Amino acid sequence: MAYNVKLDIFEGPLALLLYLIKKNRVDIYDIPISTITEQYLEYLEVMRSMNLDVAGEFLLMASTLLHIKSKLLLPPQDSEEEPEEEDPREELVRKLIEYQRFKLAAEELIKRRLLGRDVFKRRNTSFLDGLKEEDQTIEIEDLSIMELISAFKEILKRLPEDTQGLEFTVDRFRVTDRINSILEVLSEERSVRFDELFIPTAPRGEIIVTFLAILELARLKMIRINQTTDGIIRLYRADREENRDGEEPETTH
Amino acid sequence: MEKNLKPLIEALIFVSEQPLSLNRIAALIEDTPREEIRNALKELVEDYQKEDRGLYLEEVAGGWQIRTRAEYAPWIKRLFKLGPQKISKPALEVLSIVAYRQPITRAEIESIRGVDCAGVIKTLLEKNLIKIAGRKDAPGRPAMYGTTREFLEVFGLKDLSSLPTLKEMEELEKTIKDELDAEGTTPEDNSTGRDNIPQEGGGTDT
Amino acid sequence: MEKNLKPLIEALIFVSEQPLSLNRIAALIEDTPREEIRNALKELVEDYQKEDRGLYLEEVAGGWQIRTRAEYAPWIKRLFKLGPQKISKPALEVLSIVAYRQPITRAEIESIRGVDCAGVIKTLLEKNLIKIAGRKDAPGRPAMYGTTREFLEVFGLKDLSSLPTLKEMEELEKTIKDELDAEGTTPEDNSTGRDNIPQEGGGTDT
Repeated sequence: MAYNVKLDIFEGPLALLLYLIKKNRVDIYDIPISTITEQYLEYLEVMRSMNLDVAGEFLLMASTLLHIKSKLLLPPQDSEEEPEEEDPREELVRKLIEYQRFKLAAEELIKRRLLGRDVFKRRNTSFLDGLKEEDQTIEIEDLSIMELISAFKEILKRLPEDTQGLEFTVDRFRVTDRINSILEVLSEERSVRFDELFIPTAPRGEIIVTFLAILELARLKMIRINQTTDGIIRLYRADREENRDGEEPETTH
Repeated sequence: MEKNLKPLIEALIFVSEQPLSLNRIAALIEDTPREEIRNALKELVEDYQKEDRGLYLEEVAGGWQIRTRAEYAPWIKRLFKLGPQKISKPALEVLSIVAYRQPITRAEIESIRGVDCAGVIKTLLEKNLIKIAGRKDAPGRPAMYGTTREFLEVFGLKDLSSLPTLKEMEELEKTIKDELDAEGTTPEDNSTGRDNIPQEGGGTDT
Repeated sequence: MEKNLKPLIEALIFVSEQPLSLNRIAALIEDTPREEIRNALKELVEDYQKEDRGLYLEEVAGGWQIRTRAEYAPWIKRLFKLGPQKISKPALEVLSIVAYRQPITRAEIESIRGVDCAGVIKTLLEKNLIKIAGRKDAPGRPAMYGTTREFLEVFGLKDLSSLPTLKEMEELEKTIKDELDAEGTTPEDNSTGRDNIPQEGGGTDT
């Protein structure tokens, strides 16, 4: 049985593009379309190779990018007298800027003193209403799925070129199996490095299964994934509640 | 009576489950000019600002609330043995789109994010951070979403107009651009007309 | 750290649902001698004893708790009576239908409002503004709703007969009867009467 991973943690094609723009340190108002398109397609390929449920939006964006690219390649047509000829990238840039605004707004929001995370109100003992959600603290998941795929791409690159057959079906059983073995590792260790979970000599299929297992664990919120400033990605078991940042008066044991 | 205004207000805010608005306070304390209540509140805020307090008084979600200071969160979490409730990046993004653009339909949110948002919207509804704020007068009468009072409370916002303003956002953008521009390639000024994206959410507060 | 002991303790006692014992506090704040905690508590009690406070710190049931001072009880009672939660427009509508037409089934309410009321009824039940006042002698024995004593209290009504004018009530009663008759036994005489639902019903300004 083919195993299709549906990921609602995906941030969509615009997020991927912004990610690539940032990663390449290019100007959003002057996107080098060829480079970005190429990388974008590489990502899609990686996702598809894992049977990740690549949403139609991703494919649509791919064709938009290719379309813009071809338009840019065309020599400026006879309309030489029109310097204000619209840049084919303009519409895309506009969308990216708009989306980026909200991404920023979201980052600002989460920086506020949040009720239930940073500040607390009095808990009423007797009155109506009952329990409220805010009794829980709110955290943001730091790592973007893009970065995870990016890291995975690196791992794939390191593999020997032998099995380039990207068409590959993964069965649920093997993913579940791998999920269990990762959890087992995490029950002994507090955390584990992302790249250490992949054995370089393992068959490609095995490696993909491992990655799918990680994604699934993240989706089920059974693990936390963090990236340190030096780019190392680590997985933590979610239920062992260690507060994420070191500044806590933390539990002994 | 007048002499006791401040402690009375303190007691009321303390017991209230929800942020207590000036109106509400005024309704409870009869025959007291609003001005006096306002002054008492101001004094109270100052009292709570003293250095050795663990609490502070803040105006959130249209009312006044006593809260613990952020620096004591670690111990409080310990007291409650709180586990973090994660909010995903996509969820946070949708939340901020709703916050700035409300009322907004799912299709509109999706056109901004460029990706399906059904699951995320459901989560936010369950967390009571957004609500259905009406229905659009369009085929199918799609639901329009808005933020809730809980949203304001959780994010410590007085009202929707206290969301970071456009100007602040633009500055942020500039900072980021500057960072990127370390590379070179100066941006031509083709900043498209749509500058004011996160508008200060139209006063839908219900 | 030591300097922050008092505010930390204040924050902890404030958020705790139950009185917080010295042991508990000591367990939460590691590496702090009990003596210091005891001293901080003592200081805190003194702070709260200041004249212009509405709260005080007391040792009750084996722990420390912040409470409102007794002299403010009348206002606090009032605060709770007024019902801190806002009541939604639909809820208010259903409430006034129930008030005027009780006892009334959900189906009857829905036939008046022309819209599903299950959620709203649940809310009103939870808020204790309406109650199940009996069961209709009809298939399925549907619940019939009526208003509660709290309803009267919240809306400042002496009794149900203090609802907006008697004349209106009488008209309404007739309408109710007509409508109920129309629904139950008599087939088709007048399904009208959905025009004069009292609008001024219970002036909640929240």
